[in-house]
Amino acid sequence: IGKEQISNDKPNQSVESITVSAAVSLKDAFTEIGELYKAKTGRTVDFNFGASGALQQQIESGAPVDVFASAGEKQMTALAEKNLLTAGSRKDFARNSLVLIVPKTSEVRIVSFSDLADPALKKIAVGNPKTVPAGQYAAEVLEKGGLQEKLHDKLIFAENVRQVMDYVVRGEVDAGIVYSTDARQAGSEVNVAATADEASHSPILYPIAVIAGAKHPDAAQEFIDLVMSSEGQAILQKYGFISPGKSQ
Amino acid sequence: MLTIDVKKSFHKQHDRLFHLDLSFSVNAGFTVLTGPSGAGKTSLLRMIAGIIAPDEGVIELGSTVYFDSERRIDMQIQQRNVGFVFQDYALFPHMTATQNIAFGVRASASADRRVKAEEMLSLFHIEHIADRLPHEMSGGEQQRVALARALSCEPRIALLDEPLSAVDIETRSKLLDEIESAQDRAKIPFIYVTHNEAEATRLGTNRIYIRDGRVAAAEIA
Amino acid sequence: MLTIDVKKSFHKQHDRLFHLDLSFSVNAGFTVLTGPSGAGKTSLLRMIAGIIAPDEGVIELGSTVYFDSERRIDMQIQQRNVGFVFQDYALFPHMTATQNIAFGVRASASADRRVKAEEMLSLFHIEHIADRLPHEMSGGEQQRVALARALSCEPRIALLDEPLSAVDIETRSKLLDEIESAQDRAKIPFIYVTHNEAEATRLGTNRIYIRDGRVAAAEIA
Amino acid sequence: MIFDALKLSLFVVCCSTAIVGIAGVAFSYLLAKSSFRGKDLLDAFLTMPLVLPPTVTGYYLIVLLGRRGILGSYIYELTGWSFAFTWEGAVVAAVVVSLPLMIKASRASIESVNTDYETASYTLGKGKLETFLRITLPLARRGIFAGLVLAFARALGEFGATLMIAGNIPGKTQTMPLAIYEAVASGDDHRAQVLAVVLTAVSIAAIYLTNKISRTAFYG
Amino acid sequence: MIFDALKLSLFVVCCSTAIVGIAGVAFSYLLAKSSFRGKDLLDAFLTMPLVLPPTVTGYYLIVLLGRRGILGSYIYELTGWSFAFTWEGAVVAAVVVSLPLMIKASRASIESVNTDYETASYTLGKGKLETFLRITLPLARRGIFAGLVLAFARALGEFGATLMIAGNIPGKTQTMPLAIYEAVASGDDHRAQVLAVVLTAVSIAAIYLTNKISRTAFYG
Ligand SMILES: Nc1ncnc2c1ncn2[C@@H]1O[C@H](COP(=O)(O)OP(=O)(O)OP(=O)(O)O)[C@@H](O)[C@H]1O
Ligand SMILES: Nc1ncnc2c1ncn2[C@@H]1O[C@H](COP(=O)(O)OP(=O)(O)OP(=O)(O)O)[C@@H](O)[C@H]1O
Ligand SMILES: [Mg+2]
Ligand SMILES: [Mg+2]
Repeated sequence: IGKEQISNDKPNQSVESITVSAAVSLKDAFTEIGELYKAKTGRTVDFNFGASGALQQQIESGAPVDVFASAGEKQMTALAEKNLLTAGSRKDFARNSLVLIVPKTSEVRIVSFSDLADPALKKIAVGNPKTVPAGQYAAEVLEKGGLQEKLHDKLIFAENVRQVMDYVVRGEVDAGIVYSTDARQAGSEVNVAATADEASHSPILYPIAVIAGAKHPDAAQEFIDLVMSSEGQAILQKYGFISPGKSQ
Repeated sequence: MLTIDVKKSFHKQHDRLFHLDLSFSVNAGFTVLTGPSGAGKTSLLRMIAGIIAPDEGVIELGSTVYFDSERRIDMQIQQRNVGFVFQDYALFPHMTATQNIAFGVRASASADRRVKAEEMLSLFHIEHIADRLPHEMSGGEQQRVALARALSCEPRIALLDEPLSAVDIETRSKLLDEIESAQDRAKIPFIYVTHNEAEATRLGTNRIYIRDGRVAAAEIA
Repeated sequence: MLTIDVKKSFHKQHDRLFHLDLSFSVNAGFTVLTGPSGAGKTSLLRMIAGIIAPDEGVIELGSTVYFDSERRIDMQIQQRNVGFVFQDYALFPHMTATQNIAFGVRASASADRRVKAEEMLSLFHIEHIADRLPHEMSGGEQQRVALARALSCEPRIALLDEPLSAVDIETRSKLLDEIESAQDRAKIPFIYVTHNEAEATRLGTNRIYIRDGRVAAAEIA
Repeated sequence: MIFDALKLSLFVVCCSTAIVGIAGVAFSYLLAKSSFRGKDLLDAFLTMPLVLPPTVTGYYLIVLLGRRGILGSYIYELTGWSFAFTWEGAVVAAVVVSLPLMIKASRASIESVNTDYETASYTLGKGKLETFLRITLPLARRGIFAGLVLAFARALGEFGATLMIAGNIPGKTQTMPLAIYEAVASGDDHRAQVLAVVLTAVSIAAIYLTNKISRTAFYG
Repeated sequence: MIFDALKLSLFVVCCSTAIVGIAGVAFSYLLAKSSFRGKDLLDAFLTMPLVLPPTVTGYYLIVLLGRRGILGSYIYELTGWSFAFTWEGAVVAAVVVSLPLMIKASRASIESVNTDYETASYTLGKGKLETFLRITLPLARRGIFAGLVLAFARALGEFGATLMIAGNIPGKTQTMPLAIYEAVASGDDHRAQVLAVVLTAVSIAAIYLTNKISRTAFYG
């Protein structure tokens, strides 16, 4: 056995690139961090952006991934339960908050989540709670506010936050619930009507971890370290993410 | 009265393969068209029917102008009202003998069309194949269905391209009787292509012999 | 020596449409097969070629058993080695005359096949259509290509289904010469279906007349 | 739940296949039998939904037919109704993605019909339309049938565009593929498998059945 | 970047169309010309990827071919290589989703060929294979060509299954549709539009071109 195996596992020797699977909502921030990583280590990062659930399934089937950054804890926990994470490498690297957005042209006055019950609002888009982390958090908010029942017939489930944005931007729905980072990116195309109380949903944490059996575990860890570093955090904040430790 | 005066060339890329230059006129009644294989008989019938257009010239049936290159007239096939027996029959493969014949009958009620078709089947001695599809018929049976189909659409001119070449002598003679009586009733021009001297002699009020795309001899009554 | 003893019925749903019951044997040389339209001539040839299988019986060519219902032998078409002129020609529509003929020639070099095909074209007086596709030929030209194709595959038996029905008398007589000399060279049985008395008399060493699926008269030399 | 999704799926697919059948044959006729300027462009345009990711097609549909869409806003003004988030929207999505399949398959078979038969029909005094319906179509039936099966199957599996325009509302617009996707994406493997098996069984049954029917119809 | 994705897309599509062309014709031959037990089931099975949402097809593909997959684990043990996150994976995904289109279209056209021509070829001593290649195929060319165009277009637009098995790694496995997806999902509308326009233009050009070619080939 051994020799080649061992020398293969030795860090830095022939490592030229690592593969990072990350939630597609992290694309802009991570791309920038990836450039920083390259400047610092000389190694490139191959990003594989997709829906967190799909990324999870790829890893479960043995896709050659070094680092996984998820938009929801559920997917990361599922991998942990299957012993697919390198022990001790999991960290929360960012937080997000949930906002209620309405079309720019909206004539209904909405200032809080409870206004969603207003009969003038016919359709409200949220992520599908079963598949989209943002939808899960939105469901918690509605549940807490006792709105779930009242809104039952108004809810439109989207398969990603982007779809919620599209619906709101195009005025197909009267309101939608998305992450603040998304609302921020959309800029003036939508109006943010309210921000969800942090207490009304479980913390929106973005976990990251090294995958068990990663080809380049040390280089992978270095990437995570960079994300956690002040430089990395600064980049994330530039795109609207909140540091995991701080509150809003 | 059918008047023909046409020129037509077949080309392939830049070679002229064949040139037709025909002019004659015949009256209602039989006109037997003979000539060696490849002389242009079928091509002539196709021009009369409107399937191919002459390069230039005139085709007139009575007072109806089928084609006139100068006046830019080229009547559509479906308005020319010809009864065409194709050399290769062209029976509709998805229709039975009765359906093939009934297809062309000009009657609005489908029962009427059926009755007429059955009448034609018995005139041509093929009642027994009424419900068969073309691929279930013998060559001569197919040919008779094609003949029946062409004559039952009440045409203003009948174009028969070797219509009895695939039947035996006995049947042929019976069918010729039927063809003659059909012409007798309709009083329209019957252009009859054949290689068979006996048929030619029997029908030949008018005879046109073409060769290499030209009228080489004509006896017109 | 061709020995035939077959029975075959055509059915449609539960009706028996037609029944064949034929038995005869003939030697190498011409056998003229005549009989009214729908008598079963084409069906017989199709059984010899292996295109349809008899319900029961035996078909033997020399010592080769083509079909034997008792011994459960039914040789595949492609092994029977027949030269078949189909009543409707069945020329390959995507091939020129030369290609159609060359397709069947048994020679490994494509140049050889081409040479042979060109030779056949000139024997049958159709050099001028060498490069035409079937739909660019006249009926008689197509028929001659079909004949050339069938005779150039070095068959063990030739099955000619009204092979000259679409050509004029003059051409027919020239082609008959060619067919006779082909038989002369190959010394194999030629089964020749025709409705033309002149052809029958000229070729008729053996004559079989069939009617309603049965041998009604036979003169075998 | 499964039953709801299945019922909806079958309903949507039947509507869309019927529409695609008629529109597909009409377009095939146009493309195969007539010549006009921009024919190739029309052809390419009709093939587009095959190339675009369905989500993009769905996005274009929203832009076109949504409540504020280019066409949709007129509809909404006139009727107060819009395609967005309705089963009709799902039908539109299914039609758009499956039409190209129907057109390509049926056009090829219509063009393969020997024109001698059409000519014979013309000599018997029949016009273009009657000839097409009674001669060309029956002779092209295999290709048309194949096109219908393709369109049916594609509509049954349609998901991306449907999601965009019809949303994913259980019992209202959630078709089988949407339910399967939801189950797979939420990691509910068991449910996903049950649904996939049901969809597979239904489609295998449908295809099996149509094969049988076609065999009787073609060889009868 | 766009150029990378376009190049990769065209490369993957060419590979997959070539494979689909050959495999599709072979399967069509099998389905059209021979009869064996389970033929209808094979047919239905081959149609499946049309009915399943591509993401689900992709899920099955990773279950089958992933490093820990049913087949994939053997491949990995033998070669140390797996389909996951490779362009070969993208080709597999494209093949699987586009093969049914090819098969349906070409099978119908092969079955529509008048068997008299095949019979004539047999009497001239040609075997089944030679007859198929030299007679049946050329006569069925329109349908086969239509199938190829369908397969090509479908492969060009393939996205769901590719994402699952090949991942979405720019420069390595990111095809045009994946790039569009990424741009849309990350909110980069401008980029998404540019990509969609490029993909549209390429496919319209490709289809336009193939139409022209087919016309010369069929009527020339
Ligand atoms: N579409 C075409 N393209 C090229 N040449 C053609 C075409 N149609 C016919 N020809 C040629 O024109 C000539 C006349 O053909 P036509 O079919 O009119 O002959 P015909 O007198 O009917 O012969 P036959 O008695 O053999 O049927 C032939 O040499 C034929 O090859
Ligand atoms: N596939 C079939 N199904 C049903 N009946 C058939 C089939 N093939 C032939 N027949 C019938 O069998 C009989 C004999 O046909 P066959 O083609 O052998 O006649 P033939 O002697 O060649 O006639 P012809 O001189 O008209 O070509 C005909 O009545 C025909 O209708
Ligand atoms: Mg002729
Ligand atoms: Mg016969």
